[in-house]
Amino acid sequence: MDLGQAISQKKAAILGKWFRLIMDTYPLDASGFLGREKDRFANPVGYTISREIEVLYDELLQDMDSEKLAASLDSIIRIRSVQDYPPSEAVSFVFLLKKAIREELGDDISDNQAYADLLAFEARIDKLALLALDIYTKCREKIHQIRLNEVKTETERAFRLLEITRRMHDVPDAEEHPGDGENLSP
Amino acid sequence: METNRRVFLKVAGLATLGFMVTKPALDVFARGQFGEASVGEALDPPHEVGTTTKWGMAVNLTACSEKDGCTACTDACHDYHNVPDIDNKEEEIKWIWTAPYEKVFPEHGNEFIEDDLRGSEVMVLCNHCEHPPCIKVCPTRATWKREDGIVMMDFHRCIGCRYCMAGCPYGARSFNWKDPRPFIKETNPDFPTRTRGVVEKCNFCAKRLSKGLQPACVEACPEKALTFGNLLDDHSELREILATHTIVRRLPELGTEPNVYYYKAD
Amino acid sequence: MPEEKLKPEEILDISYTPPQKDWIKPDVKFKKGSFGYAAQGKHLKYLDLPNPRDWRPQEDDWQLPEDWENIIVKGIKERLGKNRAFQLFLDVCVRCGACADKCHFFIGSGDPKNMPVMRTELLRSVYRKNFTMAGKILGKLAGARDLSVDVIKEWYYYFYQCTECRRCSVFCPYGIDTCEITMMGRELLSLIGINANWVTEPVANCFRTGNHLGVPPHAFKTSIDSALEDIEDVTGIKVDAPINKKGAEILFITPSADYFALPHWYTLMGYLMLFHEIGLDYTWSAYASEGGNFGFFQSAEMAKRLNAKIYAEAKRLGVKWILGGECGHMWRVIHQYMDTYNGPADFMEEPVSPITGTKFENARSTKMVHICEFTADLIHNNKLKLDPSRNDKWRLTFHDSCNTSRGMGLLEEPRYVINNTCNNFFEMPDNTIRERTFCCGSGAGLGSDENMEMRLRGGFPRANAVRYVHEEHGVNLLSCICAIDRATLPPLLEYWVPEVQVSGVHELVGNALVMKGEKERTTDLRGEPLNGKEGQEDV
Amino acid sequence: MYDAGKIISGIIIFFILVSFPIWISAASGTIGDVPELNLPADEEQCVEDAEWMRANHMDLLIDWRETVVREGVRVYTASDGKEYNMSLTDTCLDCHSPKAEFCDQCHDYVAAVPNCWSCHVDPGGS
Amino acid sequence: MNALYAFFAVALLMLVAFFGVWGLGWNTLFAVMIPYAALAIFIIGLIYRVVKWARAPVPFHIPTTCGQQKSLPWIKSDRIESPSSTMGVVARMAMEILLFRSLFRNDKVQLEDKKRVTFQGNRVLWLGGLVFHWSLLIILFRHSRLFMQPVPDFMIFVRDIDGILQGLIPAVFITDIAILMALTYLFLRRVVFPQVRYISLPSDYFALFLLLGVVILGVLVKTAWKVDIEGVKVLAMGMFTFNPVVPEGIGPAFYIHIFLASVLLAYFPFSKLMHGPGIFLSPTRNLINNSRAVRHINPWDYPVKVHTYEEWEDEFREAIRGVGLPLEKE
Repeated sequence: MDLGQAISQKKAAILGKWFRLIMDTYPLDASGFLGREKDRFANPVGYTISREIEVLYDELLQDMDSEKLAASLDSIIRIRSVQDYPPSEAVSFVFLLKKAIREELGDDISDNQAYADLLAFEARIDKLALLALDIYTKCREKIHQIRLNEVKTETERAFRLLEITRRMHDVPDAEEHPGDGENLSP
Repeated sequence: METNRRVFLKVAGLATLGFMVTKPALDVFARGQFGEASVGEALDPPHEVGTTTKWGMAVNLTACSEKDGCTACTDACHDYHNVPDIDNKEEEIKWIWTAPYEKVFPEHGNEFIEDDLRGSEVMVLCNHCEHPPCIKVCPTRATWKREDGIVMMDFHRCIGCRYCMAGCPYGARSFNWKDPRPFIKETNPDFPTRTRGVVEKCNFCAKRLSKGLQPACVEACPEKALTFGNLLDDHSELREILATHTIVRRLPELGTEPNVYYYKAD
Repeated sequence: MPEEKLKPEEILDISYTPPQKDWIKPDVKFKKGSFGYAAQGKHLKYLDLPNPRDWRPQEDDWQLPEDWENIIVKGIKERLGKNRAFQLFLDVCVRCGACADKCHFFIGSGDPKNMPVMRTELLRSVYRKNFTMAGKILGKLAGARDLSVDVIKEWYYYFYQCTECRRCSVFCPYGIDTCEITMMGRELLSLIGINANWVTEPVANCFRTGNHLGVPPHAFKTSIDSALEDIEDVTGIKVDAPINKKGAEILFITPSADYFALPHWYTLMGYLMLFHEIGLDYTWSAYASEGGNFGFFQSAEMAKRLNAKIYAEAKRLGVKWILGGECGHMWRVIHQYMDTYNGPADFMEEPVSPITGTKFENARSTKMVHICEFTADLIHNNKLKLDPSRNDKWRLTFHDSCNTSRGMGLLEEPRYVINNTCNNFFEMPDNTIRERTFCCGSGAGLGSDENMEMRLRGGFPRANAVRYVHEEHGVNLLSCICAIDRATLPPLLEYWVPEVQVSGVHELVGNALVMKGEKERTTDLRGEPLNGKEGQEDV
Repeated sequence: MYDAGKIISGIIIFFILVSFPIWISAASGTIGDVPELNLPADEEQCVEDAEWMRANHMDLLIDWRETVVREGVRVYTASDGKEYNMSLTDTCLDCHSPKAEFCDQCHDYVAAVPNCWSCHVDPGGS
Repeated sequence: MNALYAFFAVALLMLVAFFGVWGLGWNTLFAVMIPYAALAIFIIGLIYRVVKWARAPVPFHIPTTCGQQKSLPWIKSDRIESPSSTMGVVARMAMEILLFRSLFRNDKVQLEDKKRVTFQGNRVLWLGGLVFHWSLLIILFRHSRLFMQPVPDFMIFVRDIDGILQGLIPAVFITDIAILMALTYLFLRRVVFPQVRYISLPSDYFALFLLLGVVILGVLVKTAWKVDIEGVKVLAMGMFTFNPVVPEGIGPAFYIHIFLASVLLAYFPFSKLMHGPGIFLSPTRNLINNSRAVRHINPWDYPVKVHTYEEWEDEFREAIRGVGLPLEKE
């Protein structure tokens, strides 16, 4: 049996393995919940990951449509980039697929041809990982931008307030009291 | 030797609890010089039971029909077994009863041959079939076939589902819709009554057989029309009758193979 | 963010199974993006709070007072005696875990200490050690632990990772409300000078100027006036907004963000237009210019101090009753606390709608009515002319705010208003709305920008449900009745579902309201063209 | 808000519930009564050791029932070698009739209601 | 680990009773004195704890509302989940206490994306909890026959219903099986589910093992190692008259059973088992959602420092005047 066939035939097993490996990157105590609870609203994290890795898997086997790949990667990485992960761990889930395949297909990778096929497939996974890094960076940039926006609106608001205040005379000193020109938005 | 049932109880009890208790420990808890292990030891080999026995009955249609309206066998049986007398077709209980010949043998359409029997009442009871349909449907195994051929009822186990009544093609089973005790004129303390929600029927007087007595109906018949005996005994009177007469059984086409036989006297 | 590139083998060289740690040993790292800055000394000083100083949570030395242990233990003891809920909730939890996966922070982060039961256990373990026999004797075996600086740090980290949303309390078989525990935890921390700046600074502002934003009276007036100008631009009608008017029938109180921030602003316009249209005899107050109450996120005492001005102002102005704007925790305080804090409000009258004559019997003691109750009553009595098609560009859903749904039970009124002012309304899935609604992830003083990652994490369950209705029904607007929601849901959705915007319910009312003598509207309150009216736009 | 009244009544209700057995027993005046068994005068030894029978007679009877009804075996050999007819009415009640003076004593006392008597007939009864 | 500590603790207790009775023959201690003491600790301890809770007031009115409030007459309010009357609260508490309403709420049955209906996991906890507690109650009911003379008919009725399977399997009660299954489930979920394992303390396991021990021994003395039930009742009734007679010839299993039960009773007031009485006092469940209609009094309320209007006006007088707003003092 050629490896491509094996990979598509054992899809369910490999995906299951991949999902469990990803869940293991969460604190041990949470993975039970994330992996078990199936409701997409009660457990959005587990649901999103299990749904999107299936799309990724299918694309890896077919034509690697980069838009579809990006969309699926985005759904997962968007979550992981706000969770407590350093960049390496946030995108490491892609590489876990290699581990899942090698563990599930152990016996099928017997001859040289199969091994060459495997390496070719893994090259695709590496591409995916690079894409993932791009997306991760974009997500982080987005977070910074949102933060900046928020600071900016606050500053704008503060300036507006200052402006109004300056128009008046005899207003209390801005330095000594709370509430003048340095507001935070509740 | 412990009885199977007791072993079962103990094992089941412990297994459900997930305990592995060794015998010595058990004995400490069981306490007493009197281990349960010794209860019921050295049982005698079973009396009267075994593959050498198969009970059957032959009914002499001619003799019986001569006394139409006679209820000796039914009375004897019902008195002995504390069968209540409920005067209501829907709720009545019967072990032995009578039915018109045409109803008992509906497939017999031979003119002339049976002319003498037409219109007469035939005594009927549980046929203790070779292949009883009633026992297959019982969910609690409350009714089963003994090795000696008797189709027995264990009233203790009966849960009143009445599947057996639906299964019996002869209508030999009755259901206690209400407490039977008020309807028993005189209670025979030798035999238990039944309680509401239990099915009952003829048991070939299993208790009397164990004492070496003939069934009550056989004993009571003034015409000696009933012959009871061991079908596996080549020399029994019963076998003799079967060998020398034309025999009919009820609804043979059903393949139940009744052990109650009917014949016409010579 | 570290920008260094990792080699593939380095990426692969990761231990995926974290060590199984016992929670009992405190262990907390203050990572950028997941905690709020500490309150500055000057604010503490202004509010007469203990141990004023400037300090940073990520530094080792938190500059606690000498006898801080005593203060905490005494603080716990005092609160045990003063609050049955606190004592009961510490005693009766059986750790069944029903609450565990109900917390949006746990769902979004997987951090086990974000399970409500664990959040409480952080405090409960200290309670055991100091107040129960088993804890004193058996120690760790009984789940007890010593008070240490690390425990305090853990408290700060996790008690400011709880939005006091009460979702766990809905599912707890004993009704244990982690909000109560978090409130006690924060009070205790405050005793030794540990406060979050995003709580304390607004509190100090509010104490001084009357509102969290620190808007002084003249700025307040200017702000309201510019809303009136905006309304004239849209409708051609000059609307009046009386401020500090004595003898008015009704005092209107709303959170300060409504008259200073976006998208709150459009909701403010909605209020003003509505009041004008029905000719309400009401007044704003520049002194009680805040409905929200960040004091509630610090301590009961602080909540009471800030809340006092509402009744004081109602009394001074001689109003008959008070009307309250759209806000979440403001209504928790008004509904469940205000009368207790600062009542009885016997100088006012039982609220009666001057337009419909409806008696608001449910507010007969507190004398304060929710704007949604008020508007729903108007609509029900056909007092408003509404054109829902003006909201046709919106396909909207409604986000129940935690406090109004679980601390008040205001569920149908806003829906009634929405259904009468909009044509395209879609509910989010059942287990994410009404009493089971998910928090925005930024309530209770967590909405600071430095805490952004934590907010995005905590708000994910909510955003996920929004994304669902966005994908299923093309929803493009999330409507809500909470000022914190309106402030923090836009960045949340910008990250998770950028296609969906946020509004207040009365913005929709303002859009749909057909006013007497208005010019033909070409834009909505946001100044964006109305559906199909693009061509006629001339300004 | 203490709700003292409600809590005190709650405690009282709890106390009444917990002590309910005492009141009901005291009210009936039978609190100290113990069963009195009418033991057969002419028989020294039950089928098995009396102490064992106290705890296990139900097992024995069920065992008899199964053996007789299902296996058709009617003779029981006791541990001392004596043989008995396995019959509730014939053997047990032979000594222990009427049941009211024996069986019912303890059964009523501990409210254990066997269903033997809904079918089996006590010859000494009524 | 935590489970092991608890297991050894319960095992130790069993050994103590076993050697106390079998080795040392201290039957009276285990059959009479310890139960007396345990009962006393239970009643006094429980009242002490409840009184301790009761001495702390409920300063604020904080029901968790799980449904529509009562506001406008034409809006249908949820009278139970957001109670507007005492009856509503009684109904809410009854549903909570008798049916575990909140646990049942857990999640709805839902149509998943793959169009199959899923029965959400945590209802199992509700079922396990409910089966356990109801079985325990019925078992206590059944035991009451040992403490009453005469035994009321409804107690016998409950027992008959519970024993309905006995027609087929003697000496087995439905609740015996049910409680064993429920306790096993409650234990297993603490071991199997990582997040529940994380939150579980030795005391959580201890309570479970103790209950399991009591139940298992209880089933054993009824099936495998039968005891003279009449003797037990004579003992129990004797305790009421302070004249207990320890029956002869009862095996250690019975003593272990009552010893563990005694430990459970004595442990009750000092443990999380107080959730039973506690639920009645829970302010998020037992208050009417009427806090805007009826004023709730905080008994320890005290005056606080506020920023008065006068102080405010003094501070901002010029600004107020500047925009033409009215002033109290010009």
